[in-house]
Amino acid sequence: MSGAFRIPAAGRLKQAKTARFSFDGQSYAGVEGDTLASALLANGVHLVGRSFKYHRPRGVLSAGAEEPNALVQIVRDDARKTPNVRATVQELYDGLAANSQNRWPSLSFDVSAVNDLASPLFSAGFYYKTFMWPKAAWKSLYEPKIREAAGLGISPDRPDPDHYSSRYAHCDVLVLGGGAAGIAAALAAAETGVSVILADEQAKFGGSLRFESGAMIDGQDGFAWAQAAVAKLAAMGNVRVLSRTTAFGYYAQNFVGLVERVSDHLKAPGHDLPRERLWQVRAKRVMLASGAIERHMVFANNDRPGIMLAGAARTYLNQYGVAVGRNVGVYTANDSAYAAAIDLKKAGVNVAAIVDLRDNPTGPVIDEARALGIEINFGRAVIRAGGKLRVSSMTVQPKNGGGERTIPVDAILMSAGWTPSVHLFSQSRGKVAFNDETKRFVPGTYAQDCVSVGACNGTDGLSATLDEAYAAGAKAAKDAGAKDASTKTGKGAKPKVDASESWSRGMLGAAPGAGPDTTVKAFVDFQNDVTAKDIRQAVHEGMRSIEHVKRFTTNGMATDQGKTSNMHGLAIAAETLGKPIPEVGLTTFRAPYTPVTFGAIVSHARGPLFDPTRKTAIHPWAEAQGAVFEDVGQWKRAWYFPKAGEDMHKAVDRECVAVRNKAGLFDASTLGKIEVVGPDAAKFMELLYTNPWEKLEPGRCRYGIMLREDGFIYDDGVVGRLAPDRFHVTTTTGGAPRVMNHMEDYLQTEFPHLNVWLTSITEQWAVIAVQGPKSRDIIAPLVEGIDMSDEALPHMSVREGKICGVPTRLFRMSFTGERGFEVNVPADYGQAVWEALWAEGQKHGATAYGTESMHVLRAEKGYIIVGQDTDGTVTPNDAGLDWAVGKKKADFVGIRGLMRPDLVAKGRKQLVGLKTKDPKVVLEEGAQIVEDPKQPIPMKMIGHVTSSYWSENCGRSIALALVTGGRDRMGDTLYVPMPNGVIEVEVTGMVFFDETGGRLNG
Amino acid sequence: MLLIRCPYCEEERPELEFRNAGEAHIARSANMAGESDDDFEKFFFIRSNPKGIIYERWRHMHGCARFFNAVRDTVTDKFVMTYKAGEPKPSKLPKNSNEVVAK
Amino acid sequence: MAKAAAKTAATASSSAERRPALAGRSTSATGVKVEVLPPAERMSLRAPEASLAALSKALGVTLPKAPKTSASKAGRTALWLGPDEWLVIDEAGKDPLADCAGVSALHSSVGVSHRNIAISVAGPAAEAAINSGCPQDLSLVAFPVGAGSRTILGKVEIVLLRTAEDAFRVECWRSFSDYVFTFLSEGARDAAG
Amino acid sequence: MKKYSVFAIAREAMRGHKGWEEQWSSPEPKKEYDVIIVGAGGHGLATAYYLATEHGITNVAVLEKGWLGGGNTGRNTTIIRSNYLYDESAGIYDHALKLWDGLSQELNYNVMYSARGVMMLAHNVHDIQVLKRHVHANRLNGIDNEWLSPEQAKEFCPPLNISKEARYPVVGAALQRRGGTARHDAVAWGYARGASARGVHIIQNCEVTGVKRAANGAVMGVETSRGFIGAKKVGVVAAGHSSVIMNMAGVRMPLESYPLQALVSEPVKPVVPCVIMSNTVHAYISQSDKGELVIGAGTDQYVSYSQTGGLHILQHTLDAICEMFPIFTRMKMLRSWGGIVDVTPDRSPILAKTPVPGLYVNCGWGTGGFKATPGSGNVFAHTIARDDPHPINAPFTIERFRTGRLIDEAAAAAVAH
Repeated sequence: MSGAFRIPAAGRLKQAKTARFSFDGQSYAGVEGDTLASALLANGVHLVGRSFKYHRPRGVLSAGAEEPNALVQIVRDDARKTPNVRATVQELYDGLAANSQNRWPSLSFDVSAVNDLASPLFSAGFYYKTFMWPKAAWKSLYEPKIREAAGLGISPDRPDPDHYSSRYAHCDVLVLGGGAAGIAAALAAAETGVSVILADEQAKFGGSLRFESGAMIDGQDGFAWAQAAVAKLAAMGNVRVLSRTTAFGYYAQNFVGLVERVSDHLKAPGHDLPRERLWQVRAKRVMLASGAIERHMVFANNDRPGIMLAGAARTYLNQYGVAVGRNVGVYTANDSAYAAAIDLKKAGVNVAAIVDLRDNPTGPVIDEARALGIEINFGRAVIRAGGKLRVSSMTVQPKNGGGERTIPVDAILMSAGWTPSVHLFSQSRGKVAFNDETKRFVPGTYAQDCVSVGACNGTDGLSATLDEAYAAGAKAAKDAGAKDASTKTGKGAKPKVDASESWSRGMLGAAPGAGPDTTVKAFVDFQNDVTAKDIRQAVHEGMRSIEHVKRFTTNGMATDQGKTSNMHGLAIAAETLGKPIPEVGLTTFRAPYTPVTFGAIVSHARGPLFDPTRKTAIHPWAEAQGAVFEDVGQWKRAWYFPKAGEDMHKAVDRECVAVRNKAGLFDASTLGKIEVVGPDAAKFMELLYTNPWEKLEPGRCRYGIMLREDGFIYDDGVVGRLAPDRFHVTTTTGGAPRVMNHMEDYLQTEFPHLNVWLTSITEQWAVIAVQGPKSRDIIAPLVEGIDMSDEALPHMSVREGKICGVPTRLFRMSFTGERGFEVNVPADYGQAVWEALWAEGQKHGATAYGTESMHVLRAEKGYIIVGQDTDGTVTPNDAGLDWAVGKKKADFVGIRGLMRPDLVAKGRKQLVGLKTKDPKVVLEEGAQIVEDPKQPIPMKMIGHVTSSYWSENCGRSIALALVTGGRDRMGDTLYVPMPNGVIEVEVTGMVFFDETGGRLNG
Repeated sequence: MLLIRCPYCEEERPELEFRNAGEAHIARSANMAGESDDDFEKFFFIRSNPKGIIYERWRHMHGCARFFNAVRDTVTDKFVMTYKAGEPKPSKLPKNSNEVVAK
Repeated sequence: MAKAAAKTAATASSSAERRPALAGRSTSATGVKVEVLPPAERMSLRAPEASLAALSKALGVTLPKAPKTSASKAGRTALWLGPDEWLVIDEAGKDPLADCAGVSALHSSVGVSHRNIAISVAGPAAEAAINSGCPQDLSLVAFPVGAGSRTILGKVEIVLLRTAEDAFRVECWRSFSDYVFTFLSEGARDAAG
Repeated sequence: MKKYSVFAIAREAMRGHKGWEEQWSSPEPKKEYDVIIVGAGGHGLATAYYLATEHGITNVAVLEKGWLGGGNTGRNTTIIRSNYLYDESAGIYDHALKLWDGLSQELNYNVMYSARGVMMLAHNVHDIQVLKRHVHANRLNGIDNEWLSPEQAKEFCPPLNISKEARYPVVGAALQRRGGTARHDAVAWGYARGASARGVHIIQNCEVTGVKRAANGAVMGVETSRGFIGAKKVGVVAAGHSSVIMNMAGVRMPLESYPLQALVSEPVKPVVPCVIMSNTVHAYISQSDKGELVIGAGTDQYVSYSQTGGLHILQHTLDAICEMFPIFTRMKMLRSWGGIVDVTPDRSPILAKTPVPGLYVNCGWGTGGFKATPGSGNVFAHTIARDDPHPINAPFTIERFRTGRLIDEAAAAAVAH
């Protein structure tokens, strides 16, 4: 048995298997194909949640994505707890466990429901007017209490073991919504042969055909027709059918984001299945067939569990075979609720009465209801509902006042009319237009290549809908490039409507009994507890824009984003302002249409795919040696190579000493490398770097500085001239991509007349720096075809030849101040050549060193690191590199920027060395420098420490700093105030080791 | 994500392949060193930032790698046209463009 | 001292071992196999229109001039990457760089054999696997056999070449290969589902 | 202006909340005002408020093309902090922070300034260098900012992932405890109420279409969708539209306007106790009093006034959020939106007199203007009232781009080496 309220003869789940589930620990039976909501209702459970502010008991309002009340926490296991799941959307599976939210200690007895009693105090925006005294209490008392009370579900507290996937797709026609309109549109488009994607948020296609028992298409029941038509579409090679797939965002140029719920409905999803799949579809034409959403009636206590939308009750009956009560009342302002009453009555449910606001409506459904013996009350209003945890009665009164009559009921079905779902249309930047006759906003002006069909377009009736959708589908296909739509119709034919239902109209705003003269709680927005009087109050307080009303009352800002409440709120505001609805205007519809998991949006970009981890060819060797790595941009670089028992400082001290006394090997592969080739290569280099290049001889190298046009240092690196028309340029590791882009920009757009081309060769070459007095001895035995003598290969030169039998570009250069080389070899040979050099190095006492030692060694020599010793506000002169600026050059990028008044003014910050008075004290990088340490705060800071290290080679600490007028302060004493005392420093030159530079040839 | 027609690839490609490169038709002076401070400020800092039609540069970074120019409406983000680098600023825009024409 | 080192050493050993990234890695899912391809010779070629005839002749393959196309002959493929840019891939072990060395017509040829690695994605679900992270339209109409293009996969740049209706060659830079392989593996798993 | 208090609420509760007066009036525009402020966002309304309260200038109109507070004020992620590097920036942001503390009482409007702490994460050695430079500079400027170990960071924000296995592990953090958030709408409404009560006219649905200048070049007033309105002083505080208005006066600006997106999750019980920012993985997150995770995304790459942006921008943001907080993949994005931010070349604002007599501009706040609202309005009011900048905003001139005296906070964060 799957619930006492299951009607054996009704619904489409008759043969379905039983599925056990639990709610708040209580076990129930449902059937496969149920939603959690239908299964709960089948078991007579209406109380499923508590509202946000007043903690009022709430039941199921709807049967779809618009649900504001029935939000639950689904718990698959400890790591898979999902908050705020709409029970009306969650499909049942055997073993599903759900808990109610936002209540304590239990759903039926919630302590915070005291808020409801105090609700007169908690009027709209009350928090803006209080909690201000005493001042400190906001942070310590009020806010923590408010935060505790707020929120709905509970965030997961463990990493999510599920995975999510994504897919880009392109199609000619994308149809959003798989009701009658969407299916007809897809059929018409697909028959022309163009590519079609049809998506619907439900597990089953059909939209309102799921509950419209009166629809007959092509001789069969409407729902059956929908299933057959979708099966036919799915079998076509040019069509992709996506169920459980919600289009959540409509972006520029027909780019639509959809989420497919792949496995949340499965008892035990396979490991390979993603939980959800993000579809990002670019369509030539988009067809919006998103239907309409029923509105509730706004009357006192309209939120009591058991009160729901009439269409929802009908869906529960006709799709799921569930009666939402045994003795139901109906409150309506349009025809559609009659159909619900009729279906329920025919299924054996007692319909206590229909209360219709309208005075004397006529029509077949009314006649039929009357014929079935249902009591109908025209011109009357339900002025209040009775009951608390479940509705127990409805009190009826003539709408213009008069005697009250209370009718016992256990459910109320209500319908104020249907609101076209223009969300996606509006997201596409289309402008809606208000139809005064039907009181609906419908698509007006289109901004993209899309078209709306069916109920979302304000089209009423199945016949008209199918006509419109089928024609529009064919046209969309034609517009998207179908050969000739008319000749292809032989394949299929427009679906023929044999029987249909039709309704429109209804009412907006508060119903009689909840008008301006009352103080009843007639809810407009259920989840956020916004009542009609809250909206009126907002207007009285000067909120004249609907956006202000929305923000002040929070109407429409709950997890349902106002799908049922926006139009009512607008109507009440308009009435209070005394303005027509379109003048007050609609609030903006924003993506997403329904909430989308972060996981789906992130999809693959988690863990190893969050961001690429770049490793050099030599990385495996360093890893095997126990190197510690640091992140530099996306690269992992060997930071230091600790031996057993060494901490970072000991390892670095050892590495630094070894390099200066013997030799060291360093993996410099991450440095950016660009090959500049062409007859105008030197001319181009002249323009992009501050230095002169024309006269650099092939085989020689030069340290180059690149500026931005504003004159500030952008990048630097050693450049080797391989041939008159070929340069091998190196850049900083982090700068490689932007330097390449910068160079391409100038080459393509400012200097396109130059015959030169740029190729990134960063990853072509692994680079092994061999530095130290023994460096040549280590390399030489492995090299072929290169004269390694100082005469033939002086400092700052480059040769091509072979090493270990493979090609090399061998640079004689140094970033340590020692005799040094950088061995470039094709990347796949990098590790083998490194190993060969390492083996050779072992004969000479060489060490491997990492980036930290590299930093120390270069700082001992006063070599700068762009991005550390410079920060985007430093000129070559500031950095002491004026010598690298070609004074005779007529042009280079940055030449004019350098001349600006502030860049040539006195008192700029200049890079200098600092020595602490106590040589053992190592300054902190980023520490600030002052002249007078005794001044009060705020102090006048004149610079900061950019680089600072313990130098084992110097036997003391060393530092570089940017200091105002630094070069005029040589020998001065300055101060670095730290939290635990002031450090005295002396301003010095930037070279701390081997000032004459003799060791370059040592 | 925008869809951008690359004039070199001769087709529309997803924005992820492109990088915007700022306002177009701001020529770098042939005599850069001789520019005044005001001219340099105009060249490097001042931008039209139009609400309406913008002439801008893009690079098909992860496609053909070419820089090119585009005309786009900054209110709707719709492209009016794209054209190759070095081609003159169009004196007339195609008919489908917004009437908000740049000064 | 200088003298001692001046002479080229005789100990220069035989060729260093080549260790390509990801060598031998492959993964299969229903309908698609992702596999790292063996090393190949590669060259980035840049040239103006006027030089194309001479370069085509030297390379033995006609450099394509239409966007998003490629030309193949005898194990050598030239992909149009831009209006003056081609990626030449030789899987037959012949170095295109050497073939261009003697061409006097204006051009830039730069060896990038080790810069890239190639991954094959093959099977009926190959297109879907790549579309897990590539935003281009890869339908046969838009991206036919022989089509080649630089594009995006997830957060990195790739060069994509369709070698058959259900087979692609994905090229990426060496240090991105682990990311690309992992991405394609995830894409393949999902495309199979 | 009737005072708000818990007693007022109790009194109103007795009569169905029908006795509240309008928070601000909606008058018809007069022909002329002493000062016109273009733009009724937080900065513009604060300017009007301080003109009235500190300078006795109440014959002021604030013109707004839409609804007040509807621009970036109502669209931002409400992060408040003052731990900027340069003295100039620290000066103005800390001036603002001091005003935030006490603003609710000053305005008699609960703006919910919540000093829950702003924590900026370091993920590598370079980040440490940059953030420590900030910490030290802030300390000597008298601005609180302290260095935390990863463990201390996690203690302050328990859901933070500090695993060393993360792609970019957290290696430290800088925490400004006085930093936090405030309720954005309340800031606009509180200032509007305060200004309106003192006689300022807030005129909504009134779009400025031209700036009228006299023969001598001085400002005479503005053309609007509701006719010409005269004033000898006009302050432009139009955020993303500032350059559009300035162009009307013939002043070309060093500004570009970009889409900036943000999003919130569905509300959940308290889980993120502070504000977390990471420049390296590009993510900003806090949790609102309502329980929504409030997440700031990056800008799109192109100039746009569309107030929309690409899905891929949100993807990159959520990638980063889920990298820092792997527990959040099952959370859901509830709402996303876009604003238009005006960005200067050095990412610092312009808050100054202009070459046009009587015309003042307050713009270029980029992605971080909300935090400056009280301070910005306060010194801009001074600048307009005295026709002379306050010492705090004196460095934020237009001319700095010509001379090169930039206040380059972005450059100071530099780039990886």
